[in-house]
Amino acid sequence: MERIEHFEYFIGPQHPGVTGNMSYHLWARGDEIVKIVSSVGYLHRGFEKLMEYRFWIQNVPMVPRICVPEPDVNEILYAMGVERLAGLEVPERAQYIRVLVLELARLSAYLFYFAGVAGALGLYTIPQWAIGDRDYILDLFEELTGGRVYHIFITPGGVRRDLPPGFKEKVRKVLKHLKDRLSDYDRLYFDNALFIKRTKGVAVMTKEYALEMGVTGPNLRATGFRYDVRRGDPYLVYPKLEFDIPVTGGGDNYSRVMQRRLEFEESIRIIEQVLDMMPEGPVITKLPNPFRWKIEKNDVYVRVESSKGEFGYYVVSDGSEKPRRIHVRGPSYTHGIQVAQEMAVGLRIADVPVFLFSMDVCPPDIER
Amino acid sequence: MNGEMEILEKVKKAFGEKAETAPKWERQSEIKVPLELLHPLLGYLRAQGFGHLAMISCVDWIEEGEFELVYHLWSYEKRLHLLVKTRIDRENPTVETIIPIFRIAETYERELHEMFGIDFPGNPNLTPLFLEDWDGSPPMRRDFDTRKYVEEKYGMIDLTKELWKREEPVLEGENGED
Amino acid sequence: MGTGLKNLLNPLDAVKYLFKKPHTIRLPYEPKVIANRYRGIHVNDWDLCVGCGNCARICTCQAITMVPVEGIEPKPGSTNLRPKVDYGKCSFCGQCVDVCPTGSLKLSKNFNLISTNREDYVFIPSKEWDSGPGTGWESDLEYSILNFERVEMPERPPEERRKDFEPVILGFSREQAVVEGMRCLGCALCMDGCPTRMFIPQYIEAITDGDYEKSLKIFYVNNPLPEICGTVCTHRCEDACVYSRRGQPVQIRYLKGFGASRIDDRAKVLGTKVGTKKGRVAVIGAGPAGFTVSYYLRREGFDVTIFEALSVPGGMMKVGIPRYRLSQKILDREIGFITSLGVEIKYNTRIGRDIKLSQLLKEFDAVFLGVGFHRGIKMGIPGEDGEGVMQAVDFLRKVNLGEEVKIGKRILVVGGGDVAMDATRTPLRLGAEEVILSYRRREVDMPASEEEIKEAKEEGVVFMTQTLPIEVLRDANGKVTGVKYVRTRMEDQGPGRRPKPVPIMEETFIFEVDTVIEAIGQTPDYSLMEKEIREKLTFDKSGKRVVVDENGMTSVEGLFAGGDIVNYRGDIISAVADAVKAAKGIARYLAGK
Amino acid sequence: MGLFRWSQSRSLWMMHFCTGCGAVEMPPTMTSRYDMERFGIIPMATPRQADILLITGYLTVKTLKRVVRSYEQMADPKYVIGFGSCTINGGMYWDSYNTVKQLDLYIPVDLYIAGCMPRPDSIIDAFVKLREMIAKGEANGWKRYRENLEWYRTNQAKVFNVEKWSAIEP
Repeated sequence: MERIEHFEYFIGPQHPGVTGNMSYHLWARGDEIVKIVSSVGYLHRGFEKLMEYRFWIQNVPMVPRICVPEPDVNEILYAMGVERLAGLEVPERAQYIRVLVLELARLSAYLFYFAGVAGALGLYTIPQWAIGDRDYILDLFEELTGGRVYHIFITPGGVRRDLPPGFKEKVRKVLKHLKDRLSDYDRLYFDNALFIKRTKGVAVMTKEYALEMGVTGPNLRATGFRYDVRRGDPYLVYPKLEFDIPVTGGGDNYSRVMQRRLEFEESIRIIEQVLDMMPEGPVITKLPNPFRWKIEKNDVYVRVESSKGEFGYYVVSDGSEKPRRIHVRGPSYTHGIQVAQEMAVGLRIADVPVFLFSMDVCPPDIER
Repeated sequence: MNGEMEILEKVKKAFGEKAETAPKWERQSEIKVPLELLHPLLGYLRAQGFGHLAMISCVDWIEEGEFELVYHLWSYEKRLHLLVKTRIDRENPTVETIIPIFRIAETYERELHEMFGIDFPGNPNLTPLFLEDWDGSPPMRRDFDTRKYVEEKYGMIDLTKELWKREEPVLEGENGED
Repeated sequence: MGTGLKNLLNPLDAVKYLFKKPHTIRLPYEPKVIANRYRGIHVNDWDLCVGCGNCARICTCQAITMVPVEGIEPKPGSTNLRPKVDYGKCSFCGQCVDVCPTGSLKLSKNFNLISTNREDYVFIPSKEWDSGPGTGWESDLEYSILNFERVEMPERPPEERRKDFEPVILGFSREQAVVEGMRCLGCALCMDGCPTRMFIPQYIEAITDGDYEKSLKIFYVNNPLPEICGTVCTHRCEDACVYSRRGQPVQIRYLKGFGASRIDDRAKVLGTKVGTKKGRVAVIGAGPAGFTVSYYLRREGFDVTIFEALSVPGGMMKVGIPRYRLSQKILDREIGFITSLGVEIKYNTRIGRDIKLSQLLKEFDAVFLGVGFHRGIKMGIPGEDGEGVMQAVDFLRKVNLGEEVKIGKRILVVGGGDVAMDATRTPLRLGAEEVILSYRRREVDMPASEEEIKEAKEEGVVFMTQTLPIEVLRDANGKVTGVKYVRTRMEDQGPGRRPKPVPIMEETFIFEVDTVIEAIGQTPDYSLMEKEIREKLTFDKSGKRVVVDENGMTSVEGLFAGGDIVNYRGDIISAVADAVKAAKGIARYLAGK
Repeated sequence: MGLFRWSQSRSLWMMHFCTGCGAVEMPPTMTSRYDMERFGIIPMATPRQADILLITGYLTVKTLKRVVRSYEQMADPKYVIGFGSCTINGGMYWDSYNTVKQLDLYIPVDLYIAGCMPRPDSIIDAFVKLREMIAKGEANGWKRYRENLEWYRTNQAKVFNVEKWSAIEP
């Protein structure tokens, strides 16, 4: 009788166990993973190619589609890249509004993340709560930007509209709701014995490994390395704002989740400051003719801190009306493919989805 | 700015005139090197603390018949971004892999191999990353016309000319009379 | 945090939500309130929309195409095209709204498009989905991608410029021209406004790119007087510009002037080569129409002779327009190039006096009549005849030709057109102390262009609108001492018609002036042609203008006409347009002969 | 028959297959704020027990292959909803070299929702409409697929760059 060495499993693309449309091919001996191969490309739309065919301004609606749960980072990156190349000044009020949008997006992405990890753990109440609360943030976005998911709000030169009347109060109301809810989340989720048992000590990533593999953002901070692009390579008005960079340091699934939970509070703090400090003034500088806007030959790399890590754009102009090349660094690129392949080995099958969710692998930004 | 100039000076000293260095933006500098210096330079920079390879970009300068590879390095200590650029021949693009220096480069090189058709000898995993059943030339090359491809494969027609119709003047010398 | 008993029991806390009201939105029974700015399905106000197609061009998804809509009449500045949206492509970004120059397009709060059929998703949006004012993603000047503000043309200060005949405008600098030219969206609606359909977007593009040679070539396709038009044109194109709907139009005129002024030597760029066609054409009148027809016919190779009554070329451009508006340098440059092609001009030759029209018709293969309106219309009031009262056209002609004109210190100008403005501003430069303008309608009714009214006011002309002179008062020596006038009131003539001024005769007032210049209109002088020819010609209802066919030919065979004696607009660019038409007509006529 | 169809329309299981960006609006629809379970619709992980295949947005060629395979695994009757503009006519990705433009060339679509992306409100409206269609017996995409299997397979084979293609016998 032939001895069965291992079983093969397929997670995704049609499966609730992955964060989006991607798949993993697992080889398991008993309950233990011996090999895992990631397969991406289910969402590859060739954005970088499409952008080369469009005017600078026409790319503004394109970019948010690159990262679905947190589209605003793409808008800000594209805008920052173009502004640098074209030498545009952004009015201060627009910068504050941008921070407001970015941090609201971060909150909504983290709530999505909490729901995802909890769903993978089988704690189904939490997605009901978190996604429901996230919807209040989406309502705010709808009010401000006119879109629920794709805001297309940040554009080179500023933002497309000023705050609607009474918007600050609405934001404060939602923030208060979220703060009140955090204690509920703590009791149901972060302090839940089930959650702690399933995540503590699972899939530990060391600081050295994370640095070597280019892991960034909350996943890197969860290993104990204190670094945040908002402080390290500051952009917008972040230097004027007061916030901490929390560091958990365990490097396991648990610290990755708790890392985000702590940052969630910091984001609320940032938004409160932004609401207080926002000056009056214009929100957009006039751009040249959209159809004939040429940008001198140059190139720049811009990066921001997204909820998933360092998001970067390399924007190259060649003096024509269209970009020469825009290369997107999705934060999940590193930890979704290579890191996942290496780190999932040795895990139990049931822990694989939890691990993937805790890393916040987002396929659309890997594949573009 | 001081730290920035310092590392650029060091690079100049170590690699001589062949390495063109220039500060570009705030906390961002570029170093242009010929291909043969690329690997030593990356190794040197890694030892200098530039441990974070953000990505490897490739720009197709089709008019000049060259690809420009851009290695994006970031140093957490120096808080400096380096754009390490090298030009390679477009016809026969081959670059030795940098996996021994940056392990994470494996996926980046895999993508470049697929999207630009650049060969990376030494990289064990140059299988297709995103595309399946692909029948065109590497799609990110400038000479791959996605609109033409889409028209042939999916029947989606580019309307650009349709959208922008206007009377054009017939200038003397253009209609062959002059 | 550990994993003690507390952690196990903690989640049970959530039970408290069992008794709370759920936050579920009870769709579809209770619809959710949609935010005011929501970007849903397009709404387009067809009355505001001009069909410029910028929405189609900016759409990153190519979801918008422009299609002709029945029941909409195209007119200058507005086509019969309206955007058709394919919701199988639209991504609801709202850039079409932000680029819409008229503000007709917006995105409504409606979003539900559910259908089993793919074809249901393509339609021409109208006001159908509109859910009232202030809803959806609306166009806003402040946040528009477009720049509705123009670059102001630098001018000399009024105190300085009213002293001499140097040009008022200083011309754009290169930077200003680029900024202004870059505003052009290239939608080409302006071309419909231009009588001769100059290729405006193309030359603006060339100018902003710094390719002045190309722009010059584009000008000369259908206008051989670009710099003159670039200085004093009535710029109907700017009225048709999409920006004029909600902001300031692109200053097409001055951009053209800027582009043309960059190249001094026209011949070097355009060449002096002429064609091989044979034929002799006589052109009567060395004005804009005459020179245009001569240029295009000469380029084809015909022999052209211009007969001019005055001793200088230019016609009204020379003797009607004061030098502070159009400098001699520009005139010389443009006309000099046309004559350098080999156009012969016979000066001081008045038709009817020195040579007969019938003779020309016999001697030449074709004759083009472009004599213009050089005779002023009289008011027909007592005391009008005699010294101290003159016609604006005569006055301006004399000043422009350098002849001596006797004017007093206090001048009254009657009229509200461009000629009246010239007649007010010229005496200032000749040393008049006060100039009063009397016009029987309101200022808004004045046919003069806005900037001329503005400039005249800046220079100190006193505007007395809604006044009607009824008598010129003279002292015993026959010297003018004043003008008696009455006020008028405007009587509404129903919608779409110009209100009529009605004099209020009860009360009379007096302007104390010593010179009166009449500028209430001009009329042609047809005494130049013989009675037989005049009888054969077809005139329009007013009896002033000659009727021509699509070739520019009058009812007399071989006699073509253009300019003020043909069109109602009476400006240079219309004369050029007539002449371009006639030049083609003459070439066709001669080919068939 | 009417009662049978009516009961069918009241319990629809939706396959958990997030194909494109539209997937991000599914969790809100599923969870407490919009709660599509009120309509008897719940997500289901395996195609064999699912009734609805929701194509949430663009399909890349690579995904299309999996979608067709999943669709053919579903038991009749089955319904497809094209979710988002990109399923109708390519949407934002009309010139992308890697996405299919018109979904109904490859699998039959019963209902489209336009939007980029459609709101949960639209999704619920679409579900209500689909329920009506099922109750009336109008949602016949699965029959169409069976009748025109060859035509669909030819179209599928064209984008997969093969002569002949069948999801069942790869």
